Amino acid sequence: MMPIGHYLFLSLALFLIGAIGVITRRNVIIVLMSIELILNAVNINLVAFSRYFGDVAGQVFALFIIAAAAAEAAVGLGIIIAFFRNRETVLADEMDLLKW
Amino acid sequence: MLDSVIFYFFASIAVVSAALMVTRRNAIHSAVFLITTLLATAGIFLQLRAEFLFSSQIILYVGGIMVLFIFVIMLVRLDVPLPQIRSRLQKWIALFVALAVGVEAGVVLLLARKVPGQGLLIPNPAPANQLHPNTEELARSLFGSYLLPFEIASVLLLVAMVGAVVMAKNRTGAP
Amino acid sequence: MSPTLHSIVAFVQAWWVELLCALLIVLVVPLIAGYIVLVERKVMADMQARLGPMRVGPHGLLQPIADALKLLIKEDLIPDNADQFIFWLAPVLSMTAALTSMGAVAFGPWFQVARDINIGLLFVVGVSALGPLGIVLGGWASNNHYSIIGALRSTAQLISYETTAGFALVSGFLLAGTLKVRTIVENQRNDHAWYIFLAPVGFFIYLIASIAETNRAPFDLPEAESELVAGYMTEYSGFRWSLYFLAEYANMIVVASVGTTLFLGGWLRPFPNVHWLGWLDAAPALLFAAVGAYCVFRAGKQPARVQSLFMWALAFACFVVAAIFALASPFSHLPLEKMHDGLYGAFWFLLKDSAYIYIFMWLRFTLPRFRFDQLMRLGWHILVPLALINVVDVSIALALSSEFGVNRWLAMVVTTAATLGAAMLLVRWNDKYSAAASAALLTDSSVAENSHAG
Amino acid sequence: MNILADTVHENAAQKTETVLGADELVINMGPQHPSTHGVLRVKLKLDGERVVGSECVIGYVHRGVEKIAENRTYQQFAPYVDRMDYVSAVSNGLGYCEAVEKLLVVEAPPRARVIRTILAELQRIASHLLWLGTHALDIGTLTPLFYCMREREEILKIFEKYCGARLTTHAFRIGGLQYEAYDILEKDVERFCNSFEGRIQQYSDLLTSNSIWIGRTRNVGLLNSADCIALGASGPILRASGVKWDLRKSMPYAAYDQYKFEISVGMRGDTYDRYMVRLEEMRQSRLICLQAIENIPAGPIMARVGRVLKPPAGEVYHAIEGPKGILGYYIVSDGSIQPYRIRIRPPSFINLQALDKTIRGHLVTDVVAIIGTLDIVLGEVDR
Repeated sequence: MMPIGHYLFLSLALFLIGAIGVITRRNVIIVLMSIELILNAVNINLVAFSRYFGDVAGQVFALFIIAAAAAEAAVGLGIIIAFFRNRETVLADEMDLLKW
Repeated sequence: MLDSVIFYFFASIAVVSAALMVTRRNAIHSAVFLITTLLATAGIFLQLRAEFLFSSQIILYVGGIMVLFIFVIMLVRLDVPLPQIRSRLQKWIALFVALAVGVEAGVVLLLARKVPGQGLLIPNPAPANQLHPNTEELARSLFGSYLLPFEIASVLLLVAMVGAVVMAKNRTGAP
Repeated sequence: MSPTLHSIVAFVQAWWVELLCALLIVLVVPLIAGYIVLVERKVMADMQARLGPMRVGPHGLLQPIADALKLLIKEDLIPDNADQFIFWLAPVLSMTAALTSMGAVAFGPWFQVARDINIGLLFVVGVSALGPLGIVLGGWASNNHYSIIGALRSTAQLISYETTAGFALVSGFLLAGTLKVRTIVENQRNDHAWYIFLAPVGFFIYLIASIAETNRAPFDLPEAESELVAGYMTEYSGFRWSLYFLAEYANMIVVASVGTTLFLGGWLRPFPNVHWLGWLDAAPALLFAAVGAYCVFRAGKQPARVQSLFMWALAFACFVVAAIFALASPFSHLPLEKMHDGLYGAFWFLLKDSAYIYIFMWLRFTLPRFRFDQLMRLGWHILVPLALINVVDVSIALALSSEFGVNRWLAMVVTTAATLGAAMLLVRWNDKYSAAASAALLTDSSVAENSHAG
Repeated sequence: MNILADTVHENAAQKTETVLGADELVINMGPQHPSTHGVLRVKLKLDGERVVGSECVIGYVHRGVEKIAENRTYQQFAPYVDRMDYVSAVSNGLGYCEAVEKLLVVEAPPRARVIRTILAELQRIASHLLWLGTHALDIGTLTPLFYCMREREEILKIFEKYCGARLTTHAFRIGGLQYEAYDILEKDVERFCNSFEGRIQQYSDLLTSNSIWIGRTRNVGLLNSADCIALGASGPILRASGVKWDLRKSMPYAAYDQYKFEISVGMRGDTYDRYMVRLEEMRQSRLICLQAIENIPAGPIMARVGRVLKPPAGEVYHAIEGPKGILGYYIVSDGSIQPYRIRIRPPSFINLQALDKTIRGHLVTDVVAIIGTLDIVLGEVDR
């Protein structure tokens, strides 16, 4: 069986790439996608531990994370559409007004 | 032997397409690469004998959320490449920080290899054929001990649905 | 032998059946999809008082090969400022989704690529969720206004009818109790009833949702010829277009197989446990013999020599298959038990599959096309609630029959009646709502009229 | 009342604003479009999927028939009339010949009038069949097209036997008929009428009670009687909106006053009512043909009209009930052998005016159904 270190390393790599994406990208949709990537990295960890500890709780929790990610993506994109319709831009650093 | 081949195959695809996703100019291209990453992680779930999660990941993530992303990118006409990276300096700082964290964690994992059980006090994992059927096991715990979070998750989804619809609704009044 | 070579050999020895099936699927399915197209054109022609393709080979039997060759030769245009990478990826994505989801489908007790993975049918539904992605990316990448509208519409339709199909399947899974394909069919044998009889509303909703899921009439709005020309497939031509086309027909096979496995008793003979209906086992042999005899009868009448030769060959093939079936049938006491199961199972499964696909074709030629808002209203206002009610009813029936010992059939009949009652309410409420909506539509259009007048 | 601002320029799909901005989007349902019955271009102004306004661009098939008429003799102009509404050539010819006969104050012999009525009614059925086939195809059903074409083929065979041509027949002459009815005309028409009853039942089984068909046509393209009269629409469109007006009853011509038949009238004037009205009209035409072939009077088939027609100076207006609506001929003659002016009232052109009113507020898919239900033929619209 694979030592678990490999899975931890993989999810770490994905997490880091996601973090870079969130920090460096100006386009809000790409930022949202990077957040999805981070959530995915977390899922890998959960499933890896649930497989190695033989307890299925990890997979159940991964399911909840997928549900939460779906909710978050839906609302996030809703905000982006509403924002885009008023301000015609999707760049993160132009979202500097609390009320327009 | 077969397990490690599958794992390295999916892991490499996941990491490479994740990297590509973050660096692409065109939003649709990065969406497509995110889809490849999600499919690769689904493959890893399969390798970890989590079949139900494999199919729910594909149905929910790839079939649902990513289609939503592509819809928004198409509607928002975002595919025109915009100046993507903020300031050059910030990019380098982020890369440096990520590299540092990566090296540090890598060292920890490599050192932990010698300690029995990977230093995480893991009993030896159960071989594949003695595993209980994944779906029944998942269902038993989901509707058994985790019933309350299940209901809360459904309420969360409902709230998100209503929120998204209200937000994105084209207020006919608006000019 | 080096260790890697050794492990490869070990791998092949362990999995050669699956690899063979996978190879068979990838090679044979495009051929079968081509012949489904031919059958569809022939049946359509028959219903429209005409002959259909007759020119290529006797009775047009070589038409699919001719089509395939034409599509290979045809030039493969790429619109100038289209997105090359996505334009290439989209049809490939659609085709892989269709073919991989065929992996978990069991075409007979022995013919299954993913030999009984634990989530069986869910794997099929899951992987076929990639189809809408291929369509939306294809529509967007071809950078043409009509194909974007077509792509948006078809994805909205696929997503909403995927949920409906999911709920309809849930009512089937409740009865079967498992997702594994083999145990589903075994349970239907042990329950002495196909699940279409226990959850008829579930099957009916699944039938409608599967038609919508494969973009076929009366839900074929995305490529409605009359206004969107060809929807998301407008800019595709040549081999790329045939990928999309085969993906549609492969999806049709997948959707039909899921319906057959879950509701029509997979590879079970119509009355598996009834002994005095044993002669049904002879049905396959008799059917092929009859087809062979018909070919012989027609061979004489063929105008061209090569066509009559072809018909003789066809007749010979039918008789050989009939002989194989006869050989493997239980009446001949040869020790061919395994072969019998495999062959007869495959025969009955494919028969039910083709009946299911025939319903697809039949509806395509008779029903007009839905308007997009009617389609979405039917999907969300009627089918999704009905599917939910059906799941609730089936579970009530199951609870009644297992805990309280009520007779299973009685419970099923009562709950089906309740579901149908709910369906009537839904439809009546919807008609009132849509009547109000269309009235509103007209009032605001007259308002628009006044504002423009003068 | 120019609905579209003049600045709308001509490219195919010009987006004034992103779909999200929800501003008007001008789409060209261009001349080459699978469902605009001939060469009609409709510039649709869309708000999202809903039609806000429209503008028809016609003239792609304009041949200047009326100008040509000014230097053709009366007999020479007759074939031009068939090429206008190429789907109902026989009734075009009937209208023209009767108008000139009115100018010459000549009456066609009774036998000619009865045969003219039979052929005109058969032509009405053929035109409605073509309409039903293409209309159903636009809305999505593939099968009725082939059934309708099969019946239409029978009628065209009868025309071919009678006057040698299937489509542009030029069957009639000023003053009567050129050809004597071929001997088994009655038997052919009778055989067609007997089989046709079952065929009409086939169409209505397929469509009338089909819930999707009703969903797609009920309350689509509403045109009440006031609008119809205001726009001058005529024929099945007028009758579907509740106005009981049919020239065959109100101003009988040819031999229509000898036969009993009903005028079918709709209530709401939507696409479904027009479908029912036209279906009923086909049944009534079949009844007229059956009554007519019972006793075709013997006698001459041509009135005493000289070879050279020099009608007295003056003008005449004669209208008949064509399959599409009221087909009128206004002929001014200055006493010479060539008409001074022939003005034709084409029903399709005037019914097309109703397009903008009926389209408004509907979705793009309904536009296709509405163009189909107006039953326009571009040859007649452009002349």
